[in-house]
Amino acid sequence: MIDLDIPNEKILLAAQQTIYMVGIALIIGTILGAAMAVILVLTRKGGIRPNKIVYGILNAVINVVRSIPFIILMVFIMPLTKAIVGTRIGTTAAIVPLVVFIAPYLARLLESSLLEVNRGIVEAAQSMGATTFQIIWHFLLPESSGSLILALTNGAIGLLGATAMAGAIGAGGVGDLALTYGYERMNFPLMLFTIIVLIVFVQLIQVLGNFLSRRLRHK
Amino acid sequence: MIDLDIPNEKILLAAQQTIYMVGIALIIGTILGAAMAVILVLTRKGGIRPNKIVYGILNAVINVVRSIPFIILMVFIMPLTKAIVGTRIGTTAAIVPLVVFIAPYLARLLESSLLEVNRGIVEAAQSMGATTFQIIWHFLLPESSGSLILALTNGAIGLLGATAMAGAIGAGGVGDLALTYGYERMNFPLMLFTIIVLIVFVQLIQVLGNFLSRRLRHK
Amino acid sequence: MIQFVNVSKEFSSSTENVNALRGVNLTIEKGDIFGVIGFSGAGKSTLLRMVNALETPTAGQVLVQGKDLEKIPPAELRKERKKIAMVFQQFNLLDSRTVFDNVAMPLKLNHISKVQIADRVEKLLTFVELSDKWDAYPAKLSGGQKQRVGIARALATQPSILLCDEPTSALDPKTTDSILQLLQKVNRELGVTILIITHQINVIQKICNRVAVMESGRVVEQGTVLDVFSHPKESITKDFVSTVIDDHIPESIKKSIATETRNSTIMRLHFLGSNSREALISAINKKFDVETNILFASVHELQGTVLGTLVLQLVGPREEIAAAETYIQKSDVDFEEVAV
Amino acid sequence: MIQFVNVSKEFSSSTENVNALRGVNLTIEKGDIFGVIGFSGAGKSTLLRMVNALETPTAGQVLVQGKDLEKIPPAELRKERKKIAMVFQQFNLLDSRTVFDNVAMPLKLNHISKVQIADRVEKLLTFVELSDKWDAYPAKLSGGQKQRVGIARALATQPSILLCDEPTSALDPKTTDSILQLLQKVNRELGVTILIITHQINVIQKICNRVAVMESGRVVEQGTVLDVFSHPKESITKDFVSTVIDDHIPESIKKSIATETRNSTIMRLHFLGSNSREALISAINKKFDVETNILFASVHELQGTVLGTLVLQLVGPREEIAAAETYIQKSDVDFEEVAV
Amino acid sequence: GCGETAFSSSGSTASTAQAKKELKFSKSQGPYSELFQKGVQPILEKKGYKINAVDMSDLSQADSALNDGEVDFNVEQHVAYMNNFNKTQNGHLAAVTPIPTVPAGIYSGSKTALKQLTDGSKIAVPNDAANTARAYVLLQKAGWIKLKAGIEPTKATQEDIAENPYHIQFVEMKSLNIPSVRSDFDFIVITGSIVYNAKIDPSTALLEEDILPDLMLHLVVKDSDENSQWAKDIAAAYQSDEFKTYLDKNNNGLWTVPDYSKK
Ligand SMILES: Nc1ncnc2c1ncn2[C@@H]1O[C@H](COP(=O)(O)OP(=O)(O)OP(=O)(O)O)[C@@H](O)[C@H]1O
Ligand SMILES: Nc1ncnc2c1ncn2[C@@H]1O[C@H](COP(=O)(O)OP(=O)(O)OP(=O)(O)O)[C@@H](O)[C@H]1O
Ligand SMILES: [Mg+2]
Ligand SMILES: [Mg+2]
Repeated sequence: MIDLDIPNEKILLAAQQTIYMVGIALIIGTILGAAMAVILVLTRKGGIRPNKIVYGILNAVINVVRSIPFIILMVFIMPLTKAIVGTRIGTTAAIVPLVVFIAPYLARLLESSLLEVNRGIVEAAQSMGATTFQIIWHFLLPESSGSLILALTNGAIGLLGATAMAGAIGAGGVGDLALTYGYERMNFPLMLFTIIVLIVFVQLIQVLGNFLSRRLRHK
Repeated sequence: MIDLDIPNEKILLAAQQTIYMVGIALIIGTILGAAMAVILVLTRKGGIRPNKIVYGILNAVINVVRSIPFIILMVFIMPLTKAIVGTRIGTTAAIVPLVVFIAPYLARLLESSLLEVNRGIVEAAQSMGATTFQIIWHFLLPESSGSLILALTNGAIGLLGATAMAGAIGAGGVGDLALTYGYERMNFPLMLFTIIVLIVFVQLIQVLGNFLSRRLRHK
Repeated sequence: MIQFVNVSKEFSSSTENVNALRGVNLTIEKGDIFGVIGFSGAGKSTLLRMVNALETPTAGQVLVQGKDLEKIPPAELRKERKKIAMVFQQFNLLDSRTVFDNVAMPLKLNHISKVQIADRVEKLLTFVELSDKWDAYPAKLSGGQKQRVGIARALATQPSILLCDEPTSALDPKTTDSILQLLQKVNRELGVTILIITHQINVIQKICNRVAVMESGRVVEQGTVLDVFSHPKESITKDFVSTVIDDHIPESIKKSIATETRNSTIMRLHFLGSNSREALISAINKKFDVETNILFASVHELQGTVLGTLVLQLVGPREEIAAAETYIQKSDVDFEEVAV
Repeated sequence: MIQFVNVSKEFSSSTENVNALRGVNLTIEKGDIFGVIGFSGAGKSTLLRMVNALETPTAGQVLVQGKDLEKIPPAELRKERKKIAMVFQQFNLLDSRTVFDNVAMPLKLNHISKVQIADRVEKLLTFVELSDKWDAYPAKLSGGQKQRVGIARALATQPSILLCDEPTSALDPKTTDSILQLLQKVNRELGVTILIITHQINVIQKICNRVAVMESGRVVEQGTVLDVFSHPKESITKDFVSTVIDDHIPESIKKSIATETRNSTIMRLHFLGSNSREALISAINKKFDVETNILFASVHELQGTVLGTLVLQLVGPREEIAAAETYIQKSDVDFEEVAV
Repeated sequence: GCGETAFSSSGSTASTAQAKKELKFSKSQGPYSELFQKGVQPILEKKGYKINAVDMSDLSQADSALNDGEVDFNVEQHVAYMNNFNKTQNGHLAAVTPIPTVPAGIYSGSKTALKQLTDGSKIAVPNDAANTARAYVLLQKAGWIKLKAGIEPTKATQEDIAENPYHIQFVEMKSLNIPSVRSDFDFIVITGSIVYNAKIDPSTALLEEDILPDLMLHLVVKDSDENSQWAKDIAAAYQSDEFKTYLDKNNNGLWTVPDYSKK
């Protein structure tokens, strides 16, 4: 095998770190992102519970967060990170900015998916006396599930990309390995190898996403 | 006014550079991304022209490109950049990696939008003897236009984020200003100011996107 | 009881305004099977959708059991809506759920236990003859099968008001009949008030007790089915009634009448109720020297009352025909001479 | 000419297989208006969708003008499809296009000039009475309006074959009639072959010349409308025919018959063609000492031929009734005694 | 499973100053951390220290972490940078001792000698905060530009250029990327870590900077730790003969050594 100039355990650890960060941040980010998406869809003009103020604020907050380059975002929310995980460096600490980064992004993707649900479905739900929560849970989410899964797939891949930058706060991970030990040290074999690892990750995520979305799409 | 410690012309220039990069890369990226999305949708299992090989290759290529951190991507495709724009550095040169970055990303978003089009619409098109191109142009694209616009909005914002990193090859732009002159030099007033500029950009893009998508959505 | 008080609905867009309803006044009593007919675009669906507040009037009031659904708080609106089931014109099934789950949905929303849901859904699916399709997704169903799922779903919760927007448009006559019988059954046995939009007048004829006729957003005629069908006043109502209680003389008969050289008169008789049975034609034949040809005949039963139409040609000497006419006049049967 | 040769279609999924068509043989001649009826889920839509290869058979062949659309290259398939227009059961309109653009779409695909398109679309929209809705989007249309847009779109290109999947299910009878007249007109004047699925047997009655009856994926009966309607063989066909050519004695009449104490017989007479006009009842009344009560009557016109049904009650002495029966028998009218 | 042990919690060992033997430093890619790990760390380990490295690719983040006590020291910055950090972010960092530093240099792009400079030449300049000023000062040394009088040499920017007689075009970009696009420029200015990472022979430099004291890299700790035993031990390790020997063996023209090593 090619000598990558760095111990195998380091690569293994990086892979674990990446999976850990992407996994946790995706779960939390999905919950927050979905909540925001749902609120956007509910409160928008013509939505189920139109509310200009809530919509306007949330819309703006999402835009603000999405405007800030990730590296600066990491710095901005350091106090928050510290408050939540007790430290501002390391893999666990990276999850906070990753969540803050991915949640609004997912919110936009999920919002778009939810908007594709036929109005008739919502009317059916309303005619059954469904609560707003039930409309979301039993109608909007399942009906757009195929598209939601693709959005999450997209989010997971975007998250994987962001973890590379989380190396700035000592989070490690394969992307950081590619960037620092590969790219910065101009260690091309390592860079290639780590990118291949990333490709495998992306491919796995996408295949899984496509598969699930196809299964959930019954049109 | 607060002293930003950097001449106004520099900020203006950065804004111009950002608009230039995002604009051109978005246009080219949209064309390429849409083409890829259409090919994915056509050739997928159960699509209008199923073709495992084409689908498989394109799907993999998109995944590969999306796996590579943007900063590394910029370096990887430098030969391509040189071949296309004659130089590997500067604002115009940055457009090449930006396109390579955004096109597969948009491809995924647009693919997801196109998949939401009702099968009956495609059948109507087929029953009229529409060519594959006509099906795409007159049926798939218009029917998903609301969702497509949201995808492009998302893409444009993602692109804006990526331009920040394009400073690495001397492309300039507001994001780079925020990162290098604001963040790295710890010039907080400048950082804040540039971020506000970015927020304004994002807000404008989003408002425009929401408006257009709402207008195009006739469900 | 559902009351429409001066209800108007205007859909406005940047380019134009559509007056879907214009000052509708209508009362649907508890236990009614109330039919609404009218041309396409007359405002029927809009009217129906106001009963569960899917549409709100731009003027006037809709009162459901005395409540203005537009004015009550959301929680109460939901409670009221649970008592009002709806069969949608476009079905509005969940593509992501199986037939079973679609029908089970309203029960699930009511927190019924799984066992009870399974039991009830199974019964409903058996009834709409879809028990073999319980785990199919809507995309794999035929048009009529989808419609039947929609009907089963609406019946799942045993509502007190059932709104049906063309519930049998995609169904064959036999399935239509069985659905109508079911509707009649729930109406009789559970006292469910049913509001039904339909273009198939035989649907109205078979199960409705009252009917409203709509034209361009207005209710132009309403009353018991028997009244409206036997004595339609508005020309639109006559048009509608004539499509089912057809009293047009077939073309081919008209042609052969034209070849008749003897003296003759053509008249249209309307029988209502038991007098359809009276041996009027027998009597004419026996009493007068005329030959009676039945050019056209139809008998319909509306709400247990028979409504008959007969187009007769009387052939014979002028005086005899006149005498026969006088006889008919006395016999309490509506009649009119018709020109061919 | 459209030929189905031994066509079967099996939809298979992981959980189960649905045999939507089972060995269908059918020939639709050029110029036919061919009706297909059958219960919901019988396979009608599947059959229709094979004519323009939206569905392909799992066994057998579908030949359209001698060509197996499954076998020809894509370019040729498109050319053939342009000659075959379709009205979809679920309309399948483009939500993102106005009514005008929806109807214009097939013309646009054929590269017709804008001026001609505008002209033609305007005519079509006027015809389907939607000229005031030309710039509305489908979401703002009523069910029937959507269906009319679908019909206008199908007629836009003057196809040589027109496939209609329940084209009038959402329409009121009057609009239905005008659409049917248009279909008849394009059939007569332009020789368009029309294949029409419908549950409304009066649609078949009014415009079809031939009909096929489907049950569980099979064509169980086919022939001219007159044959099939006047002499239905299969029980399903009888069921269908009876829903339109109803010869059931209304319940209320049955009840009042039960109170008749005199000697009487009830018989059902079938008239076909001109003999419906014969003054049979007149003659009976005059020749025999019986009283004739018309319990039920209906007259239908099928393809220009009159089909009449009469349920008569003869009241009188046993011998007289017997004599009257013999007389009827001689008069070449089908009849049967019925028990009530 | 993964996570906690290897790369997060740090605080526990930090407080007890007298006994502190376990140290954590933020590491970045390049020669400085490597020099520390190869040349200095072994000396400290012999003294009973246990050194943990945390990869932190961003210096500003690394300083924040240091300032917060999440790590104990770093060896990645010059005093000018540190002072700026202290000033703008209320930092309490202190420079303990200078350490060997790699000088920035002008290297050839498409031109191979300084005298080939022509009007309108294109020169790559690092865009990172720590190094842009160095580059302009170096270009001034070459006599190609003149900076405004009285400008602080550690803070010079493009705007501080008073005279640019050759109308040189400066392209500020990520210094890491400069080597790979060398031929797009006439000349490039890169700092030592880039020279090191790109495996450029430092002897091919056309002109090297005179490292100002403020631009000499330093061992940096939190000011409260400045007088701690461990900080002194690290400084001592840098200044030890053992380290000098190591450096002499591995210098190959890269390092500019602080005065203490110049004996
Ligand atoms: N894509 C499909 N996958 C699986 N089963 C299908 C599919 N399409 C139709 N079917 C099944 O095939 C059978 C015939 O369907 P088809 O749509 O032809 O019926 P139909 O006669 O048109 O009924 P309707 O009058 O209700 O429209 C039905 O049982 C239906 O559930
Ligand atoms: N959301 C809407 N926006 C604008 N116009 C609408 C909207 N919904 C309905 N309309 C218009 O209001 C009128 C009445 O529509 P409605 O759906 O009530 O008719 P309908 O009587 O149910 O017709 P059909 O029998 O064809 O279903 C129509 O002209 C229709 O185009
Ligand atoms: Mg309607
Ligand atoms: Mg069908």
